[in-house]
Order: sequence, then structure tokens, then C-alpha cells
Amino acid sequence: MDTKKLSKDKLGEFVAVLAKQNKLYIPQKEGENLKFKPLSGDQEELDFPRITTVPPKDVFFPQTETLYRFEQGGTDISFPKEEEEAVVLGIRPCDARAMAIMDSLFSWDIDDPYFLNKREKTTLIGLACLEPGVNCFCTSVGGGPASTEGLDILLTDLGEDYLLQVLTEKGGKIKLSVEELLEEAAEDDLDTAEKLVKEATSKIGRSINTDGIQEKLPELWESPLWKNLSNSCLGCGICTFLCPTCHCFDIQDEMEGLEGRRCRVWDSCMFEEYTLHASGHNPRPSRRERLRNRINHKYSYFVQNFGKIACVGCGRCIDLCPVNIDVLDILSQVVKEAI
Amino acid sequence: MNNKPKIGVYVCHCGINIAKTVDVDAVAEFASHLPNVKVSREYSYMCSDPGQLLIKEDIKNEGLNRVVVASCSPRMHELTFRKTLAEAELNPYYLEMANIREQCSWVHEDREKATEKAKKLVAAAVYKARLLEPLQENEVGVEPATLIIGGGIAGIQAALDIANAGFKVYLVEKTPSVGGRMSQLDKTFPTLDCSACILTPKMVDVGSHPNIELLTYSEVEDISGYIGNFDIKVRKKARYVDMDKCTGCGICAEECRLTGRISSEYEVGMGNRAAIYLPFPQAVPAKYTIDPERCLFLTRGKCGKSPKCVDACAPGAIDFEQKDEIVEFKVGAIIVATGFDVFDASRKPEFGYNDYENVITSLELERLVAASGPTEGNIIIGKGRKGEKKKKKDRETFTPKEIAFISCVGSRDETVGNEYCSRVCCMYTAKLAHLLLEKIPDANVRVYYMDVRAFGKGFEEFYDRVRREGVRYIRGNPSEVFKRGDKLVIKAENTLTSTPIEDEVDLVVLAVGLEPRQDAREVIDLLRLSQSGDRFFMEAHPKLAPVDTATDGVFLAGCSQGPKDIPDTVAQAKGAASSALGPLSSGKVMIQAQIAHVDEATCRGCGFCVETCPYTAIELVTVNRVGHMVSVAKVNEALCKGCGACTAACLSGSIQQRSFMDEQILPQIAVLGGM
Amino acid sequence: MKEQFEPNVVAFLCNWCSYAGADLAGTSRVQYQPNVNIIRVMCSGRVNPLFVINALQQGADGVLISGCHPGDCHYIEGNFYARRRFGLMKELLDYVGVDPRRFNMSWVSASEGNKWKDVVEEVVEKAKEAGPFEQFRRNKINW
Amino acid sequence: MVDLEKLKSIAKETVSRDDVKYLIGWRQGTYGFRVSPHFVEKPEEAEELIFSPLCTNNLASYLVLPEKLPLPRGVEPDSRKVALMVKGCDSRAVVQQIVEQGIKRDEIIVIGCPCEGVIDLEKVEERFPNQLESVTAQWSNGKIIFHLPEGNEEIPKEEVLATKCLTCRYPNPVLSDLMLGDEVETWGDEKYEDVKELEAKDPQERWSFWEEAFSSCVRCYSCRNVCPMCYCEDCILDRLNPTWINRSNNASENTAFHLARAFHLAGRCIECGECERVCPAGIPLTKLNRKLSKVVQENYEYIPGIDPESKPFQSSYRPEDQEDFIL
Repeated sequence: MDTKKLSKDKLGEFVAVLAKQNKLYIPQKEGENLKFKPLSGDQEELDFPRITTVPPKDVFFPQTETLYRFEQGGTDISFPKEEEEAVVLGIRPCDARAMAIMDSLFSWDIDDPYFLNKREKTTLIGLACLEPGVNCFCTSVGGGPASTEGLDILLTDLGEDYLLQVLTEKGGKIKLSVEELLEEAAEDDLDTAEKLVKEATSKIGRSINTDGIQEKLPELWESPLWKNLSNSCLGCGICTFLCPTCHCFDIQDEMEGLEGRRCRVWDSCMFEEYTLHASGHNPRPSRRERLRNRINHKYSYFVQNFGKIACVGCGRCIDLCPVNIDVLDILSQVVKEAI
Repeated sequence: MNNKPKIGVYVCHCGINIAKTVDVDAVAEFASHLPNVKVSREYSYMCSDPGQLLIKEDIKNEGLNRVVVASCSPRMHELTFRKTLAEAELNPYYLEMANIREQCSWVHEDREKATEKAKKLVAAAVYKARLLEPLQENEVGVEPATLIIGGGIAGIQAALDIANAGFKVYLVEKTPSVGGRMSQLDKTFPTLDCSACILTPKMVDVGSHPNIELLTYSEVEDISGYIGNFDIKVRKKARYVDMDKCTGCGICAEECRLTGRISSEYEVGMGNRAAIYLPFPQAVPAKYTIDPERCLFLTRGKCGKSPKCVDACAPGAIDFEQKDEIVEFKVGAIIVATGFDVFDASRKPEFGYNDYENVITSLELERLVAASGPTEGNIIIGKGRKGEKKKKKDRETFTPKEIAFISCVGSRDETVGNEYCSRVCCMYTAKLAHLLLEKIPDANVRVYYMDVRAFGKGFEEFYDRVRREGVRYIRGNPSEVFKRGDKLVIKAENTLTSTPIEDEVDLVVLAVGLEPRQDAREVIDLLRLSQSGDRFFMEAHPKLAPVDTATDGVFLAGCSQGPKDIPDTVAQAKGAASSALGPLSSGKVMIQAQIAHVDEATCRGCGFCVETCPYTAIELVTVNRVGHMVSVAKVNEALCKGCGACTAACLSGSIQQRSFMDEQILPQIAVLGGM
Repeated sequence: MKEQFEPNVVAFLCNWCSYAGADLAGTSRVQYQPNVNIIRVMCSGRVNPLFVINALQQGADGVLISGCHPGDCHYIEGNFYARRRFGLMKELLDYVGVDPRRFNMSWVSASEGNKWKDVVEEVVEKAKEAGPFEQFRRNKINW
Repeated sequence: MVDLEKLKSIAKETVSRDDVKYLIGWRQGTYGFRVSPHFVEKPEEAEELIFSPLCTNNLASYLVLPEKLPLPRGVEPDSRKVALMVKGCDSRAVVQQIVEQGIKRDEIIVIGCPCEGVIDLEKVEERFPNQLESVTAQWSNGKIIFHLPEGNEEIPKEEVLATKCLTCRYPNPVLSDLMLGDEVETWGDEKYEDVKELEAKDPQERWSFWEEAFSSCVRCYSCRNVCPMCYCEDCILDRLNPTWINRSNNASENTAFHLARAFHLAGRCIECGECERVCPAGIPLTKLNRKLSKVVQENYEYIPGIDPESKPFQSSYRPEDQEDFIL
């Protein structure tokens, strides 16, 4: 493994070089909201938050994506322009793991060109989590503060410097482009990083034992648990839209006079219309079924289909739920629930 | 049925009216590329027979199912082209028009810009046409009867006209007799006919007409339904006299212990009656009524040993057990003729009406000059009417010599909230002045006035005559009336000569104005009528629908709609009668097609539309929605007039006005905004 | 160049007063600018306030609502509801920074052909001053 | 001081009634300062009820949120009453729901909770970060005492209260069947300072302010779903036929969405601030709604959610309504 060191003094230059050669996504504020956005112009101060409100999934799977354009009455369609080479800087390991999870979905039976093209052309430079948040539970779902899955490069904050670990070929290419800004890493630095990550791991206060949950969930299908848990659910899209692994979308044709486009937009299984049939019938008619589905999908169906839990333990759904529906609480009730 | 839109676009040249500034060919060419357009043509005069034929043939040959005509205003020819479609067996509401004449070619000169605008307007029409729906004009039957509320001259006249046309009339009058205000008048201006002489025959006609059911001493309790089908509930108050038995002989009233002790409403306090009474000698029906608030037996349960009226009534018509009775019936039309109140002169305290017995109102004077009145037509003042209470023996009476009228009392006066002119006071003042001079030839009569409005037929001539007879007109609005010795002093300023006046007189007559009735509110609530700024009932249109109201099938007549004199009242009553006869004689009414309808599946039952609807055409009803009883809006199609206010009030778009639905307007916005 | 800008104003006119007034302007051959495009509705009370937002979003540089003078409404009170609704809408648009010159409401009676012309001139002039409204336009954003 | 024992006994008694479906209150949440709505169906579940400065949620939303699922033929709908705990602001939502016939007065039992103001979670979590263990809180003489694991912290109310509470005019429920404790003294005076501040800026600045805010919207619809006044069967903004708002997320659609929503709430918003509280993007939505509240109050002298007998604002008018803006 290629391991280097980047002095924090040179972070600005590092960013400048990356931005010059690629479309560079870094966490930025939009209103009060934090999300990954392409760097445009000068970024006064680089600040890597513990976590962005909107997960970086929207770099690859934008909330709104034009699939093609058309004219009413015509037969021609035109596609959006080719993707550029891009770098996502400052992505947290949990969010990077989420991308690996989404890869399985978007290359499942059919390859999704829109998603995969962007994935292919984008390098993920992650930042190890040394200050986990109150609702972090990545370690319970196969991740960790310095998990490398899905990442091309991992940075670890050593105080004065970042330890830079190249993880993939793509990462190597990026490393080459910034080679002159990097220093060699010492054995000590590796040890320090390991120590910091260990400390961070120990700070993670919340956990759940997911063993057997996949099998147990379907057995609890008719449990009163779901009704009780969903009583307070508002049916909003916070937990899904802001989940780094949620990937459901809707296809819409949007018209403007004679011009139109077909686009895909995020959809949420927590919305009533998500499963609403044209007949008016809704197989998931209430919040109970929708909440049950969300949990089952993440911890059972996805595992069944792809062999992994569709949750990376980022804690966003817990942080942001306005009514304190807490996925760890749900899972622990599931574990406890007698069948 | 395959209802995929196939649109025909027809661009009219209108000779050169459109073609001069709009490139008609270019517009037609442009329209041919619009979505769902099957044919697009231009023609010199679309409204001409060949023009219409063009459309009809295309509908037949090309299978068109939507038509867009780009020509003049739809206000001009929408009905024409709807008929064209109907003749080609296409639903007439599959028509949409683009107004490229009044709102384009006629108002723009720049040919290029006008053509561009015309294209946009046509495109908007095409986009709307794609989403048009076929609509049905439904008809409902009409109950061949009319309710008339109010038995004054307006109600009487309307009742007679409708009854003579062969339709049933229910004439409801609150008091024991028809006749109304007109029956209280002595003579009528400017012709000086005797009021009773011309009114009484009509009253008798109403009382005996086979088509008229007279419901006197009755009040309308409830009205529901809509044009053609109103359900009416009337309360017939207990008279305590059996109408069938009473012969109207009047012995009961003579015998009544309270004879001459109850102030008579008819005589406006100038005369008295008994507890059992006939309001006035010519009353119709000529049946007696017991005043339940005054009758000793009814109020105290005891009247001497036995009620004298009972003893006196040979046919045994007195029935103290009588109860109010509710009568229910259906009518197709309603005429509101509830009349007016005279202004209460005590609301102008500066004129001393409450304080001095020789300050009287014009209506009181009307009773004094009437030969049938309490003084048998003699002008005798001071019978101890009010104010200075005197014992009977001390009452002095006198015939006034110096007499002043004060006009516009309660009219044209913002301090009492009446900005309007009452229209009759100038002329009745002239009439009363004339009558006074007839009765007291040596009297000095003057009139304090702001303006004299003598606008009607023969009015100015009459006003001239009265002045020539010696009535003085002094321009000035008196500020005060007070007593000095035996005389009343009027303080005023002659505004023509700018001189202050203190005028000593024996009698002051206040020419009181006309006001909406105190109980108008009840009628408004019954019929959901509107009031205009002057608080009288509001007509549907001040010029073109002066007898109609906002509610179809409900008409106005007489002073309930605003002050007017007898001929105007009669004219309006006849107008209302003929308006009511329209639906009655055709036997059916058409119901608007472009009305509101509710999507019950999404309606939340909030009632915003119900509150908004100006016609009470929407109500909330309970329906079963997958097992749950929920409240949803329901449109009464006969009441809806298609204004669409409900549609804009609905938050969820669940109530939509047909032909002007959100989904039809939004594409128009997209075209006009985005093109 | 600013003077080249031809604004596009979408107008909602009630059938009985304002639309008739606009017709009268035509019958009287009154000349005015062609920038106002009329959508006919039966009553100003029918105009859903969201139409205004939608029109601006669909590319209108200005919106006009016109109805009968108070007391003259063919449907008794529709214009009173309109007045309240659009009084609110005007405040809302102004508050979020939509140039107040873009939204106008007028009372034009069936006899006021000349007033209609004046209203058009004023509304178009104001929309010109406010300039093109691209910020809110649906197809200019992320399209 | 809130008498929790009284609350629990009221709750137990209430849910024991045959004609009561459940009682909606608050309970301590799963961690830190979080609180969760609590649906009490059985008396023993009442033990968890709390009422404290942490009880931010407006529970009136839950009166209109439950789905009316299709019932098999012959099955009667559950028509039992719902009991609900309300703060002053929440009670206005109930009143407004009654005005709009969203609920009927006899379908609910309202337990009024005089309130001295609830916390702004963000302010509190910033002050005490990473608080995993549950923390309870109570009012005490103008202060809020937080019972942290390491000991109590007393903080002056103004420092941690939600912004809406600082100007609260209705701390006592305007409608209730029974009251939990005595009425508290009213402290607030609504001058709409925040709105005035924004009004004073020039239009360009205002547009930029809102454009940035609306651009950050993720269209999760939590603002709408949490709103006790947003309960159409089928939201017009969700509709595709006709389409008022496209599903795509961009400044134009988002702005249209928020303007439409604000407009639909004009004369109905009872300023509970839930929309802003739940917004994950931190959009200052109350600033938007409160503008219209200000207009409705100042120009039309109407305050929604006070009088259950009042007419809906946008379905009424006064002949003298302002019209100086009309040409």
C-alpha cells in the first residue's frame, strides 16, 4: 500500500491542483444545509464537517437527473453531456461504504449507465472519522472510523499533517497528480494513525448486534411492534432522502411548453404515493407498512439479495428524525421481540 | 370510445378586421404543427354560413372532436359556434375560442407582433382544447306556483298578475290584512286620487282570486331549494278567531273591555282600537284578530267573568284554543315585496318629535287629513298623543294656522346613516301642503327643504301648482325646533339669502324618509339576499337586472329594493311578476353546464367552498369512504352559477369548475407564459 | 440592451367586466402594447392564487389579475375574495424579493376600454422596468 | 412545576374509558434531550408520560395524520375519542382544525398544559454535545434545569428556548377539557421583529436570502407532514395531473413549493414552528409563514386558531378590506 503524508499547510494547494484537473466535490454550505457540491471559485476556508446533512450519494445519484430530452410530437431525443473526471474530497468512510453498497444495486441485473459512469470517473478521497458523533454505529454494521471500503484514498488527520493512504488504482492516479505536494510517511505516522482510529472506535457509544436480524425480521411481519413504532412517524422523507444508501427513484416527464425531459428524481418508500397503484389500491397503505418495509429492506431484503446490510451506521436518520424514531431502538426491539 | 383529441383550428380573417394586422395564413400554418391538431384552416368569415359549414364538414369528414375558432371575442360568437358544433353532433363544449380581433388585431398595429400574439393565443386555445370535456346542460321542472312575501301594493300587484296568468300564488302577509303602507295614505301625488279608492278593489281581488291563497297574519319560517323547486314553510299565527265563522260585524270590538285603549298601528298612534280588531275598515280579509299581547284573557287568563267578545259573537267565532299552524308548500319562484319602515323621527332629537305634541310625522299627518282617519279629516292637534302627559279633561285641541314642513328627515343624512334620497318625500310634502290648504284655507304653510326633486311624470307641474297656491318653500335645513310660549320655533338658515331664521309655528310636520325594514335581516337569512350600501335588498344588476336577485328564481318588487313611489312600485311588481312567469310558463329551467363539481375521493370536507359560495350552492354531506363516514362537499347543480370562487378556495383542487378547471388553465399559462 | 426587452405578461380577466372592457377597447380601436396575454375566467374569484406563482415560474415577467369594481361583481362577491387572496399574494411575493412591479391587480369595468389600455400600458411599463424574470423560470434552471 | 403524578392519573383514568382510543402525550426519547410522541393505549403506558421543556412536538398533527384504511364490509370504524396533550400553541392548531372541520370538538379530549416555553434542541445540543444518556428537564423560576448525568445545570430560559417561545402570546391553551396545573403568566409580545428585519432589506437581498434557503431544500416534505394544518387527502403539490410543482429538485420548483405552501397556510398558520424545527436543511420557514401571519393580523385583524366559531380567513372578506394595491 502506498502511504504518503500531506502537510496541512499544503492542503490549499492540494485542493487547487485537484480542482484544476477534476470537478472537485467538497462539503459546502447551502443555506443552513451541508452537502457535497462542486468547488466553484474560491473556497475561503476548508472545513470538513463530521458529516454532511445530505450524504454524498447525490454526486452519483443526484436528486434530479435528466435522462434525456425530447420535443413534443418529435421522435428525436438527446442525452446529457458526458461526465467529467471528478474527485470527492472529505467523504467519510461510512458514506464511502454506502457507495460500495449502491454499486451492487446499480449493477445488479442491468447496469445503470448514469450511476456507473459517474462512479467510474470519480475518485473518492476519504477522511477517517476521529470524532464520531453521538449516533454513529458504523462498527455495528461492518464499518469503522477508518474503513476503506469504497474509498480510493484515505486521509487521516494527524494534527499537523494528513496521512494519505492510496487504496486503489484510481487513487494512485490522483496521487501522481499531486505527487510533489506529498511527503513520505514514517512508520510512526502509521502507528499514530492506528492509535487515533482505535481511540475513535472506542468513542463510538451506540451499537447493535445485527446477528440473526435478517432472518428474524420477516418473522415479525405481523408484530404489533410496527404499529407502535409508526404511530409517531410523520411519513416524511428525511430518513430515506438523507440516508447514504437509500436509492429509490421515480421517473418523471417534465414539460415546458413543447420541450420536455425525462428525468429521475429521488423517491421515498416512506411516501404514500410510492406504492400507490393507478387503481387507487395501495399495498402499503399506512405508515406501519412503510416503516416496516424500510427496516426490512435495509436489514433483511438487501442482505438476502446482495449479502450486505444496506446501512452504514452514519446515524443521520436518528439525528434528523423529528419525532425520535431511532433505528437502533427499533432494531433492539426487534432483537428482544419474542416471536 | 377513442377520445384522443383531434383538433380543428379555424382562423378567421373577419374580412380585413383581423387580416389587416394579423398574418392569418401564418397563424393557421403555425397552428397546424401544434399537438393534436388535425386540420388548420383560415377563412374570410368563420361566423358566416359557409364558414360554419366548413367546421361541420371537417367534424364529419375528418372526425374532429375539438374545435378552436380564432376570431372575435367569445362574448360575441361563442354561442354561434357552440351551435355549429351541436349541429354537427359534437358536444358544444368542445369549443374553445381565441380572441384575435378585439384583443389583438384591433388593438395592435405592428403586424409582426400582432401575428406573434395571435399565434400564442391560438396555441393557448389548442392546449386548453385538448383537455376540454363534454358538458351537459340539464333542465329541471318548475313547480307552477309563486310565493310572494309582503301584501302591500307591490305584493298585491305581482300576485294579481301571476294569478291572472293562471298560476297559483301564495301571498304571505305579516299583519292581519293586506294593503300595506298604501292603505294608510289619504291621497296620492301628483294626481290626488284617493288611495283607498284605487287600492281597495285590488285588495278585494286578491282576497277572492281563485288562484291566490292569502296567508295573512303569517310569516315565512323556512325556504330551501332552488329555482323551480323551492320548499316553503309558513307559520300562520293564531288569530284566536275562526276565519270561517267570523262575519266581520265588529260587535266584539265594540264590546271588548279595552276598546279605544290600545294604540292602533294603522293609525300610527293617532287613533285607538280594541284588543280584538280589524286593522282598518277595508281590511282584507275582513276578519277580526285578537292581539295576543294585549287581550286580557290571553295575557292574564281572565277577562271579567267571561270574555265579552265571546259573549258578543253570535256565530261563536272566538277560539282561544287556536294554535299557530305551519303550512308547507312548494313553489317555483319567489317575489320579495316586504316594503319599508318609515324613519323613526325620534332619531333626530333636535326636531323635538318626542317632546312636543305638535311635532308630527308626515305619516301621522296623512292619517289626520284622511276622511276615514281618527279626526275624520279635521286637522286637530293636541289630543294628548305623547310627551306632555295630561289628563283627559285638560287636553286642549286646536287647529294650527302656522304650519311648517321639514323635508329630508332621515334622508340624505349621513348622521343617521342614510345617504340616499327617499324619492317620495318632496312630492308627498307638496301633496300634504296642498291638502292642508284645502282643509285650513287661512293657514300659512311653508316647507323647509334642501332640494326639491320633482322628477316624475306630472311632479314638476304639481310642485308649481302648490307654490302658486301659496305654499312657501324656504331653502334651508332647520337646525332645531324648540318651544317658546305656545309656539314652536324653527331655527334655520335661509341658504339662498344667507339669513338666519327663527320661525314661530303651530305645527311642525317632519317629512320622514323611507328605511329598510327592521326585520329585513330575517328575510336576508331566509333567502341569502345581499344588501346594497343603503341596506335595501340588492338587485342582481342595477341597470339590467333590477328585479332579479343573485338567486335564480327570487325577484324583488317595491320598496324592499329601495325607496320608490306607487307607480314605480307597481311597475317593478309587474316586472317581477313577468320575470317569475318566465320559468313558470315554460315549465322548466336550464341549468348551467359550466358549474362546479367535487372529487369526493380527495375532498377533505373543510367547508372552505361552502363558506365561499355566493349562492349557497354547496353543502357538506356525509359519504362512506371505504367504510369511514366522511364529510365531503356537494354541489347543488341548480344553484351553482359557475363563478368558480369555490375552485380557487379549495386547497386540494378537489372542487373544479367545469370548462375552467385547473388542468385546463395551467396549460394556457404554460403557453402564454413560456412561448 | 434593456430597451429591447419585451416583457411577457399573463393576465387573468373576469368575463363580465374586465374581459368585456378589453373587448370594448378593441371595438373602440384603442391601441396598446401587445405584451399582455389574456386568459379568460368567469370571475376574478376563480383565479387560484397559485396561478400567479405558476405563471412566473412558466416564464411570465409579470402577472395581472383584473376583475369588476367592488360591488359590481357578476357573482356578487367573487372579486372580494380575489381582493383578499391577492392582497396576501402580493405581500408574499414582495417579501421573497419578487419585484412588486411584476404583480398587479386592477378593477376594470365593461365600460372602461380606456382604463384597460391604461392598465396594460402601466403593467407593461412596470414589467419592463423590472426586467426579465429568469431567476424563477422553470426551464432556465438546471434544465 | 409540573405535577407528573397528576398527569399520569389523569391519563390512566382517561385511557381506561371505553370511549377513548388513546391518549397522545410525550415521553423521554431514546437518547440525550430527545423526546418522542407517546401513544398511551393502556393505563400502564401512562407511566412514561412527561411534560417538560423538552416537549417540543405539536401533537395536534396526530389528530389528522392517521390513515383511514379501507374497512371490510360490516366492520365499523373506530369512533372512540382521542385524548391529546396540548401546549398553548398546540391548542391553537386544534382550534383551527375545528374551524376547518378537520376534527370535531366531540371527537377529542384536550388536556391543556400551560407551558413556560420549550427548548430549541439545536441550542441545547450545542451546549451539551454528544449527550447519549437521556436527560430530563424542568422549568424553575424563569430557568430551565437540565438533569445531566454529571449533575444539574440551570440555564436562564431565554438562552435555550425555541425562538417562537420568546414572543409567545398564548402559553396557556386556548381550548381544553381539563388543565394540567395552573395557568402561567403570559410574557410574550408579538411584534414580528424577525419579519420586519427582513422586510427592511432590499428586494434583491430578500430574493437571494430565500433563493439560497429554498435551494437547500431536499423536498422531504417533513415541513408539510408535520404541519397540523396540512392534512389534505391529496396534497395539490403532490399531484401530477395537473402538475403544479414538478418533482425535480431545483430552486424554481422548491421556491414554488414553499410559496404555495406558505400561501395555503395564510390565515391558518398558528405559528407552532414545527415546520422549521423538523427541516433537516434548516430553512427558516417560520420567517416565511410569519410574514403572512403578520399581514393577516395587521391588515385584516384576523388571528387564526383562537376562536372555534370563526370563519376561515380566505373564505371570508370584509367590504373594507384593503385595496390600495389595486390599479
